[in-house]
Amino acid sequence: MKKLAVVVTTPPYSNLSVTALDYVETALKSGVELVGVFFYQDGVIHANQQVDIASDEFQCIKHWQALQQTFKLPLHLCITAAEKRGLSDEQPNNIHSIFTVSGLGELVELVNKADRLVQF
Amino acid sequence: MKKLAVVVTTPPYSNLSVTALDYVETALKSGVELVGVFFYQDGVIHANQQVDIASDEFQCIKHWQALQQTFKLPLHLCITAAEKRGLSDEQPNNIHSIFTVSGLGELVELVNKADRLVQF
Amino acid sequence: MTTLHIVRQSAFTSDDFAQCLQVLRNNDVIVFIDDGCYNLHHSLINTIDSAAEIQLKVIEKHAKARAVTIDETQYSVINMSNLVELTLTTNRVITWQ
Amino acid sequence: MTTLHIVRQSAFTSDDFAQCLQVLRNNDVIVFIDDGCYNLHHSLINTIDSAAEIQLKVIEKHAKARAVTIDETQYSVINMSNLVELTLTTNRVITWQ
Amino acid sequence: MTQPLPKLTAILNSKAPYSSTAGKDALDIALIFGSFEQPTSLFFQGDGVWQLSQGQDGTIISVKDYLKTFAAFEFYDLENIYVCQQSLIQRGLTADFHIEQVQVLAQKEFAEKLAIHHTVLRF
Amino acid sequence: MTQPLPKLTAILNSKAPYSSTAGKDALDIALIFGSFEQPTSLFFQGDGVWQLSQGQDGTIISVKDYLKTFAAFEFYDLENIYVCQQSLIQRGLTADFHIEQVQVLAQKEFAEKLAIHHTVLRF
Repeated sequence: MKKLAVVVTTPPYSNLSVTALDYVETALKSGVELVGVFFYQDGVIHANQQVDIASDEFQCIKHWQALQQTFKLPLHLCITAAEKRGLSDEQPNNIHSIFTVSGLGELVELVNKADRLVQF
Repeated sequence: MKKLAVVVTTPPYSNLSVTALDYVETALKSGVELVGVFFYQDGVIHANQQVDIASDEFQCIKHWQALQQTFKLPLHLCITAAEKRGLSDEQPNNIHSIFTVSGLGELVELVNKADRLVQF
Repeated sequence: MTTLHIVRQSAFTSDDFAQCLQVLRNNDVIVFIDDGCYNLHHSLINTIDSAAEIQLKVIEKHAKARAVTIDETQYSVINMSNLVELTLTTNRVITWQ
Repeated sequence: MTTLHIVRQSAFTSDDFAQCLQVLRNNDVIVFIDDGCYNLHHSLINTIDSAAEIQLKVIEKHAKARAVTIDETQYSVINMSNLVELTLTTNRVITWQ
Repeated sequence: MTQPLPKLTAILNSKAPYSSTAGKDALDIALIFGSFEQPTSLFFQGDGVWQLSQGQDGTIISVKDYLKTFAAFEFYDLENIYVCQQSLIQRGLTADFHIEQVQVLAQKEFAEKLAIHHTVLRF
Repeated sequence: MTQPLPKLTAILNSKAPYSSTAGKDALDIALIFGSFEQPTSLFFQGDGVWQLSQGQDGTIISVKDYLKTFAAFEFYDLENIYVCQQSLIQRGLTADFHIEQVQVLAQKEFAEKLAIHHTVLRF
């Protein structure tokens, strides 16, 4: 069975990120192995714990959390991109706990582990 | 003398924001009255205290701080746009102290006070 | 050896789709998703060489949400599961966004 | 009653400059700044009616940083102070970005 | 000294809905300006004209559909709604909108209407 | 079972420098892939070709000039650098680049070269 890796570059307040989530969820539910999701560029804003999307709008992060827990899906956060956008893994740490703080070396790993990489 | 208002919609890690700053600084230094700067859309990321731009890159926020202090320049932060992007004026408050937390009503004020509004 | 091209932006606003067309090869697959759905009626579509046997597909709900009509003689209508399958059955993916 | 058009994006990538040209009126001023400097040699420039007496200006350092050459018979070279002045001497500003 | 006339504000919409926050950000400004009784006009050009298309349904793609709020324009005295005819034609669209009182203007009229406004914000 | 060949990665650059982080983000990936000895090629298309123009100087507009780092490509074994000829022609640019060993490819060759890569990241 082929393995997938996904890169997310769009922010949580864009519907483009809903599409990325939809793709990942559909892949997982149909039994495809996902070696990991790498959050880069504005995608890193997903990991900011203080992001407050109006309660009647789509809550991206809750859906990522459910996927992470149900499927043990690794969610990698590029820390360099994150720091530029106000996220920090030092005190006060504001990175959501479902994310693994990573560097671009992790993207090399994902590319090597996966048969296909899809960028969103 | 005519009065100016400025809207900033671009994030601190874009050179487009350096242009906005350059424009504001040039206006102030030539004696033009600036009634205020309104940070909207991705412009609000400027106000995130935890933004960490590499020390050898342009430090937008230090320059805004200098202008705010030297010229008593009001820097308004649209809180609705800010909350979507992980800023919060509740504890833990992560908004830089040089910004005034505002709503879109403030933009109405600026439009009325200013003879010209320039969007960046 | 085919490439899956995922087109996400309107060609009326940006030149991403035009760039996609520059690297298109025989038997490649194009899937229009998100704002890429606005391209279904763009004139650039007509520049695709019919001899190249390019497959043109669109995610139905993305077009429907935008009230973009789909000419099913020209485009095949797919869902997200089909896109996942296409990712695995083609040889590489390029996202134009 | 003139409008100052501040053009910040490349017309090769996006249609902002094309939209600007749609609303251009006689005696308006266009200033190319940031990635708008890439438009100095874009063919859309030639679609501007010379009878409309449009002023075309460019911020010198923005073009220079990008290694974009300026034909000074066609464009007047300005600095940021000039842009501030133009903001005050025209009647409104539209930023195309 | 006479009281200055209220300043006319134009909000120029250039982005399609959904993929960016631009349309919603522009709408929020329009409603605030309306509620402060500031005379405000809405312009739709380029891919911004998609915001007016009849038959859209963002809920299919999990968007809380801000376009429905356009129905409140009249309540907020936002009665000047202009769309660029050329942008419609380029996209093969007809004047079939999900709100009333949209005025389709040819390029020259669209430009002239925009130029009576004092402040222009573009999203 | 034989050891699989190392996967070829292509990084496709489509944005001009400075206004967005895209060029720098792509460069960071290229250098990391290079340092991990992953065979990686760089492609420049559309406004991405501006990244290669000779004579640019970001310091004039307060940019820390990441383009200078392109000189390190050879050190990182990033030796496959391709630029789309049609994109150059559209912009009136000649093959005058600030780094060596850039290969200008006609449209068909550019497409074919891209298609030998296993993974394509586009910025």
